[in-house]
Amino acid sequence: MSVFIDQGTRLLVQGITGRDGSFHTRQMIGYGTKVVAGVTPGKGGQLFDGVVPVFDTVADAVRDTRANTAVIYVPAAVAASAIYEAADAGLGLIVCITEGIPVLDMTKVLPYLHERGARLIGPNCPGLISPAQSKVGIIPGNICKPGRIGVVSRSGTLTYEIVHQLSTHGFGQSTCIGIGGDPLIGTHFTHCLSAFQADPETDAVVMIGEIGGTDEQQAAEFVAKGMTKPVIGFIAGQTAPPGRRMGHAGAIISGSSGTAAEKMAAFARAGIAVMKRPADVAPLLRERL
Amino acid sequence: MSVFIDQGTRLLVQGITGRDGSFHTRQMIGYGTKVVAGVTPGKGGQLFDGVVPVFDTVADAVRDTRANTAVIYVPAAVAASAIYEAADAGLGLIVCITEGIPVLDMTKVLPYLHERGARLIGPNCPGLISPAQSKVGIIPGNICKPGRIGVVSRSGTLTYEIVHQLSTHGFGQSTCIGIGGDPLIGTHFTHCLSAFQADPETDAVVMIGEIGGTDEQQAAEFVAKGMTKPVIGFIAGQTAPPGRRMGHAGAIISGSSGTAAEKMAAFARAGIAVMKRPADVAPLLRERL
Amino acid sequence: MNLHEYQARDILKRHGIPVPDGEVAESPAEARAIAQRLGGKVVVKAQVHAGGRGKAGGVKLAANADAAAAQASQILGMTIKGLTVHKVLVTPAADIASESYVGIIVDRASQRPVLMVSAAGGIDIEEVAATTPERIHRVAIDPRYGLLPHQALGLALRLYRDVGQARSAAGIMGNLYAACYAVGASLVEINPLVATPDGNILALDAKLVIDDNELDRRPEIAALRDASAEAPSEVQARQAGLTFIKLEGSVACCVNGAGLAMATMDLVQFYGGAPANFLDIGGSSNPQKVVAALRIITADPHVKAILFNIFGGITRCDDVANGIVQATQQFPLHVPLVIRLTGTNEAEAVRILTAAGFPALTDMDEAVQQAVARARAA
Amino acid sequence: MNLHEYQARDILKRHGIPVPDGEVAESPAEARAIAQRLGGKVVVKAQVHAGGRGKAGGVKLAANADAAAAQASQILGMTIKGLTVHKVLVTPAADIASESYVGIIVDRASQRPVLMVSAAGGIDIEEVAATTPERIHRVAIDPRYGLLPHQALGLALRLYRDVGQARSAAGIMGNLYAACYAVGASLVEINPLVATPDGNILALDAKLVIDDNELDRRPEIAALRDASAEAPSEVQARQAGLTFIKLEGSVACCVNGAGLAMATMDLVQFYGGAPANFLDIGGSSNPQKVVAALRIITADPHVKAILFNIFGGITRCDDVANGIVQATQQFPLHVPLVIRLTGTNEAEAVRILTAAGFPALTDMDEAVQQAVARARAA
Repeated sequence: MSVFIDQGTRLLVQGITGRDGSFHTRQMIGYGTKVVAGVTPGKGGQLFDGVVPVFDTVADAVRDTRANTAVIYVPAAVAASAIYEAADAGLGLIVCITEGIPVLDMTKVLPYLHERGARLIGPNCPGLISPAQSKVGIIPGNICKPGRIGVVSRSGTLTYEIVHQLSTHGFGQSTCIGIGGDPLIGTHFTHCLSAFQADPETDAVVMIGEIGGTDEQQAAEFVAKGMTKPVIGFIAGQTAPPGRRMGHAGAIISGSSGTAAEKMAAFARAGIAVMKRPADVAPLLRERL
Repeated sequence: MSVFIDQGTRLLVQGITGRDGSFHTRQMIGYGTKVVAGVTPGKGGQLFDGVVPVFDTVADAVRDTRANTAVIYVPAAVAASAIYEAADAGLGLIVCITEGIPVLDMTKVLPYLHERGARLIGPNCPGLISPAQSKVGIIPGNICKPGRIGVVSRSGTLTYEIVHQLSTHGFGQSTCIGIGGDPLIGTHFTHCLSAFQADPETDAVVMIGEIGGTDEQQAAEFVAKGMTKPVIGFIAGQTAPPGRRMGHAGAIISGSSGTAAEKMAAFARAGIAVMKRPADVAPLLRERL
Repeated sequence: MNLHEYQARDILKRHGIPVPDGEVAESPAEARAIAQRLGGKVVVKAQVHAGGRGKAGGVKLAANADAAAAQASQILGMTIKGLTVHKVLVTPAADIASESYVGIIVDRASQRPVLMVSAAGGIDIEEVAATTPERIHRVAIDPRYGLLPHQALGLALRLYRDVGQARSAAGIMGNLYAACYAVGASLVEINPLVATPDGNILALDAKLVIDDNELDRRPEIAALRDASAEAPSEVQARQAGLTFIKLEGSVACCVNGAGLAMATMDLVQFYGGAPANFLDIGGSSNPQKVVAALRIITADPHVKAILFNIFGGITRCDDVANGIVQATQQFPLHVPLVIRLTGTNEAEAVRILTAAGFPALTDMDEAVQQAVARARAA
Repeated sequence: MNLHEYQARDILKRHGIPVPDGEVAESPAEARAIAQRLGGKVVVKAQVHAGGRGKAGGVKLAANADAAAAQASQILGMTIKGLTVHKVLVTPAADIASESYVGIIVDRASQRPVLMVSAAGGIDIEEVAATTPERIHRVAIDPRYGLLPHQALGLALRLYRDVGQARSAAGIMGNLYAACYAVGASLVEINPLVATPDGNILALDAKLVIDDNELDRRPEIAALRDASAEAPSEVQARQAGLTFIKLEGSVACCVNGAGLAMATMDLVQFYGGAPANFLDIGGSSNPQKVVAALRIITADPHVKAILFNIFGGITRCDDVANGIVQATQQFPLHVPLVIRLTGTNEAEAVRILTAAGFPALTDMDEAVQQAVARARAA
């Protein structure tokens, strides 16, 4: 099993004919994801690569293909609009890869999703992958291995690094989820931890956080109260100066809050095994399992 | 018994120190309504007529007095804001007497109330009265008599006329509700019919509609499907010309829809006894009870 | 409040919606000058608050500036549905590849603004709704989020196959929605929205109805009111704080409250009469309002009897009685007066009226029957 | 993007918020002219993207125009937290009855904009939050409805007992919220909001931080960027499409991805080194970006070793390798280079690097350890 996506995922790609969208659609199809539809206004009626039907609107696509998940590769200027459209069409899982959506736009997008009971992953995230079942987004399939470790992360390449460590040391993954580096995101650590806790085929979770915000502290509380499975945690940004945005819009230490030190302390208090460096992940997992 | 208000109603008056607010507060207190608080920003700490504590904000008033119902007499320019404030403070019943709230404002006020599970009566309505129990609004208490007839109406003085007919001919009222003459209102005929149907101390309902909209048609459908108690109906505006607003913002026949004739036909089809003139109410009730 | 086409056009233009060039004229000479500036064929359109202007001869094509002046001189001063034309709009005659309809109304059932479009543009949308309802596409707008781009584009793709044209139309819809909230419109229509042969999309005709409740906070919109385009009696009533609508009958009605006023008119008809007007004196009971009401009523030569029907709540019956007495002292009524009063301060009112020689009734049916009989006898 | 105080003031003013008169000067002579026009006492304030200007001597009172020129000549050119002052704002010295704080930030926990006020104005709000959190009052704003008048008035009544002053302050809060969405601010503060002795409320100092993601759609706001107020290396990096932050250490890091970049810096510290920078080359793998990155890094004399850490996903390792080779052909590095690459097109990258004489590693820890050792040996 896995969380959020599996072999039943019927994927619709918003922006399928764009540069990024077409590249990653091919990657996802190659990995075995069931890509059932694409959407690009004005290109309705075409076939992408001769196989995936393209529609003008998400509503049309959902009606004709029973897609249940959307992935968004459209430019930042129209990405919020793409999320609204996916939610309006009734899609239950929406994965937004696009980076650069203004945070004030997200303040309106999030309640819209909430009212419709739709889950958003991202924006500004690498998506998710359930190895050997389905890949939605851009996480390289070749670094993953099927298995029983859940991975959830605010970052992209750092996730790859740690997943690579896991796969190399014999720890396959049930699902790897990149929740995104923006200040306002649809799915938080707690949602993923809760899903992994409920998933009978996940034995332990690796959680990769970074400076900024208090998501990791909330996750720690959640772990302390509600999780029986072992959790291994990492926080990037110990050397980051306060007040500077470290690449991700969400990675900024404001005043005395959001530092790596306080997050690592919260992890430790909650019984989460804290990695000092990415290479610690396999030894710590071995210890806890 | 009664619907929406009764002896447990603890009323808060928004705009208690204004011209209309102070006049009607005295009327309501005189009728026996439990007026527990008033709100006028800047007058917090005063006592209205030496008895009712005045607060700066609704939140303060609710905290200190456990008010459960608000009535609004503030000017049109700040009336929508007063509704928001009452709903935000957790009041479950909000009665807005004020006339002249722009309909586009109401398009945002209504979902706000809906999200909080608050019931709005009005705006632009005379309020409601449960004779001998509580009066919230401006319906003259002296024309009413306690009894077992429910009255619901889109109009003000026409309601008084019909209630007067009822009282004169020995039909007391459980509750009389003026739902208001605007195109967008918080409580519709169907809500009131449903409440009267459920009220063990209401035997029959008098429903007073007028031209414009399709509320009466929906009410007729509701009666046909879900009501076992007799309903007597009246529609004002048989002689109204199309396209002209007959005083109430909601009383306008647009195109071929909203006419008195079609509403009376819908009533008749639903088994509602249709009054030809206000004086028919008592004879028809006698017939049906 | 209705706006003229030329006023609606200006508002749409300010909100970024493309409209054809054009100006308003109040004389044939002005129309000629505008047509000259525009060059080529023009359309001369009556500016009047009435539908069906085209059928009534209020919209004419003119091949040149002289023809425009001639058409203007015919249209200016003509009467359409009882309203005199004082202004014409002169615009270039556009080449049209297709005509659509785009409108936004506040829908009572969904309690939301609804955006409606139809590829059957240029004709009366209520006719389309009645005969081919499947040709109208709608989307209810959640005002908490506004018109979302995908909603607009979804509807625009129903009008235009070309995605560029659809995007233009969707942009126009977005601007139309913004205009709606910016000016406080309860109805706004572009009919027709046209595609030109070279693929541009523009608003050829526009209709805007402002919610009267918005006028207090939008003085710049309230200033657009054109009193010359309304019945003088209604203008007079509005200035006196009354709601008055002139009808064709002989029994004038003066009532407090809109519902009771309508019910009174209906009862006049029920007893075989015909109401001369709708008149609501409102909740306050200032005697001056009563005087103003009687002045407006008595100016109508068709009125054969006057009926007062007052149910005193906030309205005080004695105030109304005082107003009646004052009015009759200021000007003669010439027609019989039937007065029904009940409720607040009823006894005092009866005393005042009796002293002045007016009988007062308390029953509505009786009063209406008497008024109808008096009008018939006149 | 941070705005200067004078830019923030202009934006607030355009949104109807009262601010004192005043102008910006780039020379003592300009400051004198402005002070002359204003008359009386003035304040001369350094315009620089740093807090604590007052403590650093960047805000001075001047009794007259000559004193203003003198103060301006002291402040212009001074360095506050590493940033040179190029502009001063000259405003009248206001009489102050009370000072408050009003701010709006987007709160991550509630996922909403939060309006915060405190009667403890004029001082650093984070200090207030740390020492007397009960003196800060907040309300989360539902952006679907906007800041509701009762929310603003409720908070304003925490600042002012007088309801007239509270209404003014509530109006300012409403305008501040509108400004926030209009310019795309992630933070906006008025500190202090002052009441004058005659009861007026006005914004004496303002801070505005724009969400970088808003700049593409707001060119008029993007144009306010003052490159002279930022570190030149960061300006250069931004122009090359890189995210770069200069730090104080000696091991330069060049990484793809922000999280991995931070983790790399952390690992440098873990092995006893100190990172010289944060540098994210982003997802695309244009060799020119790598060249630009190396040019920026090598301009820092503190750098003793350069560490590449690339995990190829979308980024192609061969592109990065090509960039490194091109850069070394264009300019000498002078410091040792440690390269770690793994993932997409790794083999090709190793071939390219080996051919150019650069060894390539695949393990992150090994690479970081080497880089730290090289920097220490230098």
